Amino acid sequence: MTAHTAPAFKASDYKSDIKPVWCPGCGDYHVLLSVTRALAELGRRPEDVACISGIGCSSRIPAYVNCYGFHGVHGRSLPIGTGLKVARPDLTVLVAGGDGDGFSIGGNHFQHACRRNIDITYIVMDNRVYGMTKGQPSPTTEPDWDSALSPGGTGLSPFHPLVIALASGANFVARTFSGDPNRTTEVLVEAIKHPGFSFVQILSPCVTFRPDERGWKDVVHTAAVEETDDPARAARRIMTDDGFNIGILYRGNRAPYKLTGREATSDTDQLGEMFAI
Amino acid sequence: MTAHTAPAFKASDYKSDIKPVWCPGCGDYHVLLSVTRALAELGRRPEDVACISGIGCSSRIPAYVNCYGFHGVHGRSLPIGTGLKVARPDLTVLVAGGDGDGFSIGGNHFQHACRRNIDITYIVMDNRVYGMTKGQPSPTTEPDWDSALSPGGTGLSPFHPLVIALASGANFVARTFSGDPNRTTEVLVEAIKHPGFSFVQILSPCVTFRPDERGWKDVVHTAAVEETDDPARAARRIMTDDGFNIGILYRGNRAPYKLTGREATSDTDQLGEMFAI
Amino acid sequence: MSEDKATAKTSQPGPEAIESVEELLAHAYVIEVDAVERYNLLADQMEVHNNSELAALFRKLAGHEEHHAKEILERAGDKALPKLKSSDYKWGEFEAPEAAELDRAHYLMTPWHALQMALRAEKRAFAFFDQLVKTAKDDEMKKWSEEFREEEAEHVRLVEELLTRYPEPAEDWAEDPDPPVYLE
Amino acid sequence: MTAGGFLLEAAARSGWFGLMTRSVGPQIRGGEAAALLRFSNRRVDVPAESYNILFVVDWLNFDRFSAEIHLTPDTMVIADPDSGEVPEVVVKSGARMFDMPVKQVLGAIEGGRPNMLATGVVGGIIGLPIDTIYELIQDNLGSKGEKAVNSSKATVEAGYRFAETLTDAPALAEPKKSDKRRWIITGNEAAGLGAVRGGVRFAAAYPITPGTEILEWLAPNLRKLGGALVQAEDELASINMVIGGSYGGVPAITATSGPGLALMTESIGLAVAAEVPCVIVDVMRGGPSTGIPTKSEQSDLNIAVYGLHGDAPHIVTAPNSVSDCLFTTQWSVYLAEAMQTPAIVLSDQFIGQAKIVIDPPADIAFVGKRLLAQNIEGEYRRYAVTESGVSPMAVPGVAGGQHTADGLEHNPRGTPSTRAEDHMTQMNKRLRKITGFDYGSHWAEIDGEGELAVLTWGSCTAAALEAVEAAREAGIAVKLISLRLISPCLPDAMAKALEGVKKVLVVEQTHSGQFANYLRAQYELPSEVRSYHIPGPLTIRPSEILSQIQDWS
Amino acid sequence: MTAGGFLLEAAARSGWFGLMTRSVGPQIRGGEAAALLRFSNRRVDVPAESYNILFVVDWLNFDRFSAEIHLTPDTMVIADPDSGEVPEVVVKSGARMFDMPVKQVLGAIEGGRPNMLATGVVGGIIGLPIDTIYELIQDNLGSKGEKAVNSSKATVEAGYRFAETLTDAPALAEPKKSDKRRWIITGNEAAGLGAVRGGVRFAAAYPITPGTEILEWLAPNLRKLGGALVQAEDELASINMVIGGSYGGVPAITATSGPGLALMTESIGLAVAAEVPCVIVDVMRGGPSTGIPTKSEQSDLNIAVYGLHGDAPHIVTAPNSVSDCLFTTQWSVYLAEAMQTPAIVLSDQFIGQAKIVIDPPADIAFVGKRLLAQNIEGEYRRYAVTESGVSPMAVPGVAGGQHTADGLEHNPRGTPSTRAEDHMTQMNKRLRKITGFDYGSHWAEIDGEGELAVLTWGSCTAAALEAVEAAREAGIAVKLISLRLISPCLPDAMAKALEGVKKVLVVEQTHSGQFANYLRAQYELPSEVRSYHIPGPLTIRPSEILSQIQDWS
Ligand SMILES: Cc1ncc(C[n+]2csc(CCOP(=O)(O)OP(=O)(O)O)c2C)c(N)n1
Ligand SMILES: Cc1ncc(C[n+]2csc(CCOP(=O)(O)OP(=O)(O)O)c2C)c(N)n1
Ligand code: SF4
Ligand code: SF4
Ligand SMILES: [Mg+2]
Ligand SMILES: [Mg+2]
Repeated sequence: MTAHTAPAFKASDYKSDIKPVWCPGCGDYHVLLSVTRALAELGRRPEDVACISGIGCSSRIPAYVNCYGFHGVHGRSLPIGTGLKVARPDLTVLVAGGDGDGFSIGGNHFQHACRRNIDITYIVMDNRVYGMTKGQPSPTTEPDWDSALSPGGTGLSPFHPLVIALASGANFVARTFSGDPNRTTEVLVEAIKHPGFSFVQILSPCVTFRPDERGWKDVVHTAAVEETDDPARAARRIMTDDGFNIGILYRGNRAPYKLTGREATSDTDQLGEMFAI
Repeated sequence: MTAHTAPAFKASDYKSDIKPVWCPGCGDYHVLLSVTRALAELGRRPEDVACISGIGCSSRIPAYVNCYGFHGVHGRSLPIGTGLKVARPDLTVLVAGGDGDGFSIGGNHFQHACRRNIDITYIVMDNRVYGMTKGQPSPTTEPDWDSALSPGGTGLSPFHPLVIALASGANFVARTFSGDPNRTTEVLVEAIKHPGFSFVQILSPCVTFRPDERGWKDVVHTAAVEETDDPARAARRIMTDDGFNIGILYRGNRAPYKLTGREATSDTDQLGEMFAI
Repeated sequence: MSEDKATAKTSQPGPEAIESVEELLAHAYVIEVDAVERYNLLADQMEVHNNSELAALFRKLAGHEEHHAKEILERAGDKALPKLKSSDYKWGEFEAPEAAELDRAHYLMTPWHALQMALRAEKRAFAFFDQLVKTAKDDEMKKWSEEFREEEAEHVRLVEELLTRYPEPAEDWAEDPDPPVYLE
Repeated sequence: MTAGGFLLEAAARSGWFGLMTRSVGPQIRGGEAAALLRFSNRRVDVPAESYNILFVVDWLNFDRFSAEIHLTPDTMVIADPDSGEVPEVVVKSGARMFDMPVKQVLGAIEGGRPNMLATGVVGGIIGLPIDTIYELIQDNLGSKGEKAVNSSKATVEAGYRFAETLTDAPALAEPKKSDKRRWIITGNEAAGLGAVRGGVRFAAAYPITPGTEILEWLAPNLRKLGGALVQAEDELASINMVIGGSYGGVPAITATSGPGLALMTESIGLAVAAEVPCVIVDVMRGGPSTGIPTKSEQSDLNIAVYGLHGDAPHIVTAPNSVSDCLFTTQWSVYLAEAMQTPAIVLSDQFIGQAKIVIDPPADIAFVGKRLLAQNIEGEYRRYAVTESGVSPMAVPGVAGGQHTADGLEHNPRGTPSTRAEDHMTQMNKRLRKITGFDYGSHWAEIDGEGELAVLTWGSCTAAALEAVEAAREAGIAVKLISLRLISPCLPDAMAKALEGVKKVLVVEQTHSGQFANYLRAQYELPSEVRSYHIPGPLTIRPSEILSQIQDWS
Repeated sequence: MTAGGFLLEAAARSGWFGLMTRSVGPQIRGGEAAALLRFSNRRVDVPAESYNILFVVDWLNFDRFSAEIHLTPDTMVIADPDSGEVPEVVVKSGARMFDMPVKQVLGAIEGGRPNMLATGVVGGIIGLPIDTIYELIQDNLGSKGEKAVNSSKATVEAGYRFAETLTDAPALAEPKKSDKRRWIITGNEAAGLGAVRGGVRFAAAYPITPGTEILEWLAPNLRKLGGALVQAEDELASINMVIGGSYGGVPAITATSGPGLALMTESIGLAVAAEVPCVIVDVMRGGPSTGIPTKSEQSDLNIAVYGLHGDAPHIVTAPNSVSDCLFTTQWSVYLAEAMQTPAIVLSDQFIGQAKIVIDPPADIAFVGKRLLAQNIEGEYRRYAVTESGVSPMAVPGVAGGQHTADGLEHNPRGTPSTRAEDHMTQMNKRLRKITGFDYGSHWAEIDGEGELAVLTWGSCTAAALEAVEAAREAGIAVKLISLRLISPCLPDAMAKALEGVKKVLVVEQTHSGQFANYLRAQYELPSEVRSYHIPGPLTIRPSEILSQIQDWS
């Protein structure tokens, strides 16, 4: 972090001049606000930050942030972020997207990114629905939520992203609520600062397909217990919570990914010599 | 299940006449033995059983079993098994393969199959390596295992398939050791009988690329505690065990997947009528 | 939409935890700055969604709040206001009290809704300073708090007056026969 | 229901045909939107060249649609003078402007809504019976109570009253009533119905625009037939679920669009090698990559035909109109089942999402029938080499039919083999299956005669047909050949269709001329070939094709 | 080291050139295996038509190789009479049989191993200096101790002694020594080296036969250059990691084979649309589906060229020999970087895994140089429309260059757009980039003149070249054109190359004639075209091509 030498930044320095296409009322506006505030608090130069996403309403966020951005294909944001961070360890890499993008089509990369523990921050705007494609159930959707594609509900118990993150080896696991931008900003600051893979689930209502989610503001509550660095304890806690428990739920101390022996000790001519008989 | 009316079957009735290409000494021979024994004990007619796999040494198993088989592409065995079981609920569906196939390229299907909780049994012959492609690290490989593709080791902490299975919603979770075919047979019988998604990790040494794994027979040990139906408890236990704890570690009672309203109440002519003005 | 506050359970302390005049002024300033930001954001949203009437209204509200923000800085004079981070806020609720509630926005909303939104914001701001008046650590803080509280009371009155010009729209105001679109 | 929906249904109930498409802005909800309607007393399959009436609720972002909505000096534009400045493109078009105090009229009616006013104005102008609209209001809004019904009726009536004040209004030709109840259907719904008519009872789904509606139609309706649809975690899963279901003997389908198809190709190759029938509907959108998801293009032809690794012969078909989505999907199920191979159906956003009035479609005989192995005695050879190339398939449950379906090259029993002979034999067999099949006359729609032929496919067909008809009226003899079977190629059938043809104009909606290149590669064409290829997002209009024809005659 | 390895290296050290391939059974390990070697005093790029010497350790499963190992009456077969019955195909070939008591000889030497005996027998027959082999033994086994070295030497010597007893043994022509140390390299290693020479410093990997070795070569060697290779969870991840690394300004690569390429196509399309350079090496194997992973075929041409959804212009290249893997991969990195687009390199199992002796390759000037945006003032437009189509790219860290790379269609700034004009402009730009580029003479290797031209690509080239040379010796003038740049097409260059050519024989290793169809689609060819296409697993032999030439002359 270069916060101490960097000039002071305002949240608005991280906002681009492109206006979101999101529905008024969408929780993602709040997320955008929190992300820009967090970056300003960290004081990282906008050009040293990259924000990578997949496809979905939430995945539109890179264009709205005045950093380097990549709006990739559906479900593949984490590999792009991983490649970028390994190739360019000097950058601050944020990866962001939705619950469908991250936990359905992107579920494999999610697990493996946690396991790889590269120093990036992954933000999932979880609205328990596929917004962009008009309201199909996502892995976090309640089993009885009725929709055209799953009339009467899927009947499937929802996916626990935070447990999966923990079990897979993420080094920082938190849940926040978009409608609480201060706390969200705070958590994001911590997540970005924490070494290794940080995962932040932001409950972010979809007012268009899940208008019931406006009620989330009344049910979210602060985690009753202290954060822990014991993954087994954290997992047990999260597996038994109600999904609306807000806060930093795990802050681990596993060493972040580092490739050993990566020093330019040779050149391509020398490498060619290995084939000489 | 029609076990009580079925004729008596022998393990050999479930063995095909194709000889495995596996290396002599490979743990998968034992797995094949246990699978055929388990099927014989269950007494399901060979033609009512389907064994689906992906690609890898272990994934060659369908051809060696005298049931219906599908040797699909790398990593996609579970979706094939899922489609088959939903389309044909009358069949007994086994899905089998390796740790690379199931946890690396197939990791997303693994999570979602657990969550979907369809009544199939998933057997992973875990040798902590990609055998078929000549020895690269898999998600379950130890961080310091040296190989051509990851010289000096990956440095990544291994993946916990059983925790992921639990966290994702599998209804039966067990670990066995190929070298203990009696216990393995027993566990497989229970797994197949148990409704919903059953996951059995079989530690199965790769003598060619992981000769050290011959030593597994000396380190595996029976789970010290009783099996449980509390996923949080089971998860905590598995997260803290040494990976060589053998037995049925979780036997849940979640209702298996069932599509409601699936009764032929209409015909295609009637459906067409909905478009008439 | 329910009329209850956007507050709900928060772990952050409330205004009673504010320690100094400087901190108070910094909070008062952020209240206005956040309000500006929100109204501008809402105006942008309405522009994108072709609700130009509301875009203009929100832009106007943003203008008012911007004016207030400037005033606070002027009134603070040479007092050095601390730069607050999100973890320093003492709103006692999720957001700065005068920040309009983004989750209540709707692309078909009417001026009545916008003014209701503004009204709730002003009332929350009033409540914030009212609480501060009660818990101020010293007289100076109390004095400032009272001043701010009165201003907010005035704003509440203004918005209420404006509201009389706009009837409450019919119950089905948000109904849209046009279905949402499939994108991407 | 929207104004467009009301008008289309009212017209249909009164004996007219029609077509409706929608165009929208980038916002998820509440963005600018336009409903584009065309009415006629014969079936219409292509949007209007230009519009007779434009009813404007507001002018905001009208520019987004200006390329799609052609206005002429004949167009009547009805707009509120208070709804903003009239865009330059409208002024320039010379369209006739009619002021209507929309806001004021609506303000005067309690619960008055723009969609009802639009319905009334347009219905009034073109002469739809107001009672039919009242009926529709009753049917659709009755459940909301009398107040809602009455205010809607009042609004519609106000529209009709305004329409009466207009002069020189365009009127529709006499309607053509029919004894049978006509249908209103979109191409995506038609594809769903075609699938189940063809015998599909299993589907796997991952949503993607504009293919989702097929899946959403199938979800409840498959259940009613005792079948099932599973929502998959991604397209890799959905195609493999489909393969699994079909391996179980149940005809199976999935629908997607370009990005999803790209994810499926590896496993479609598996279905080719393991000889498992399945149907994949690709509702094409603008490419490449995420491209323009809400707009039409025919640019997935290449990937559909050539996108599998290795030599992997399979079937590619394409519906040539909104209603043909029914026939072509049903036929494709039949083909896939008959040849035990995957069939990719190339629909597109335009024909998938357009809503159309049609005569109720005839019952078609094509129902998937797989060659099954039953009563098996002796060694069962799943990939037995047969004359047709099709080998009897044993499905799980059939005693003695146990085998392992395999994507590795194999011998007739299915055992993996690297032998040159096995490879060649199985390659030949898989190719023979589809090149030797009798596709009958359905491989193409052929219309008229002439030395000049327009060769086209898919959603360009309707525009080409209108162009060809117009050319004939202008005295130019033109033949139209529209391919429904894209792959495999039928050289003999094409040679016959091209008899006497000296010049070929290839028409398609791509940037690179994929169809033209494909034809060049696979067919013997006359020496004079011209390629007219324009990418999306705008659909190709009949007049563009007509001028190509005229240019060349 | 195996016998083949010893022989190849010993021959190389002594001034000969050579080529070694291996053929194996289906067992993971310990199955039947054959090493196939060809020596010459000029470079050899293609396996021998028939073999002069066959040294047999045992006859088990020899049939598996019989199609690959052509024996003639001239062949010397050396086998232990106790090693089983001589297979019929060997007997039928009329090869000269020489009995050697292999088991007995080995039994007499402590630690005697068959590979050393084979080395000795063959080395003795063809006249390799025994000291060179001793040297090699010392270099390779020295670390195992004197005992191992001595027993190896003794075994080799026994072989030499046996060789002396043979009559009419074939001998090698005089070696051609060189001042510079020659190289022994496989195509996969050469591709790895080419990549880093071209500037690649990041790779992502998912293992697959036969592409893995490229990745395994890069893993340690990239690190030595300060770069990195990440093992990905699957190919969807690896291609996206590559895109991410390259977006960061670091030239990046991955290697795979058909099934992996199929999984990557969606994201390769993203790289096209978002204009991110990257290189994907596809080491082709037998298809379709899992196919025949250990054998060569050229059947991924279609997917490489046409396998992306939408119109997605990109680069496809193909090395034409084992050693050309170095040049072509390096050149492809250069092309991808220069045009900011993905390049797919079509290598195959044969050239990837064959081991060859070559003169040390010259330093090539091609190093990836991306057009970067630096010192940005004013609004930065990532997708600015330029004459060449290439727009200066800002990479993270450069102030003022912030933008969002997007797979949605966009305007020059990168903002998503559905406008027809933006779509057309960006489509044209992306196409222009690659069609307007100056590829110099590297697009093809052209050899000789004649009215008949052989048109081929990739690993068929060496066989075609030998065939063409043989034809010339037989008095038939034949031109050879081997394309290194598969896509885009260069119509002018091809027209020039085809000047005076009346007949074209297209040669390729596919079942469906993919290359021939592709050429037909994209190029103007002379009216007489014949297509010679044979699928794998056997490599096409020069004599097959020669007889095609002779047939047609
Ligand atoms: C390969 C592929 N499959 C499907 C889609 C269609 N698609 C776009 S966004 C989306 C889901 C979005 O859901 P989520 O990630 O939760 O984002 P939200 O819109 O809810 O923010 C889907 C299925 C696609 N673009 N690409
Ligand atoms: C799409 C694709 N990628 C890669 C491969 C290559 N491949 C075949 S098997 C395998 C890994 C096998 O490992 P595992 O599943 O653990 O099985 P094992 O051989 O160890 O039993 C890989 C990477 C492939 N066949 N297909
Ligand atoms: S559809 Fe839902 S998630 Fe998407 S922008 Fe609208 S409210 Fe947000
Ligand atoms: S390589 Fe390993 S896993 Fe594969 S067959 Fe041999 S011992 Fe078994
Ligand atoms: Mg979502
Ligand atoms: Mg393994």
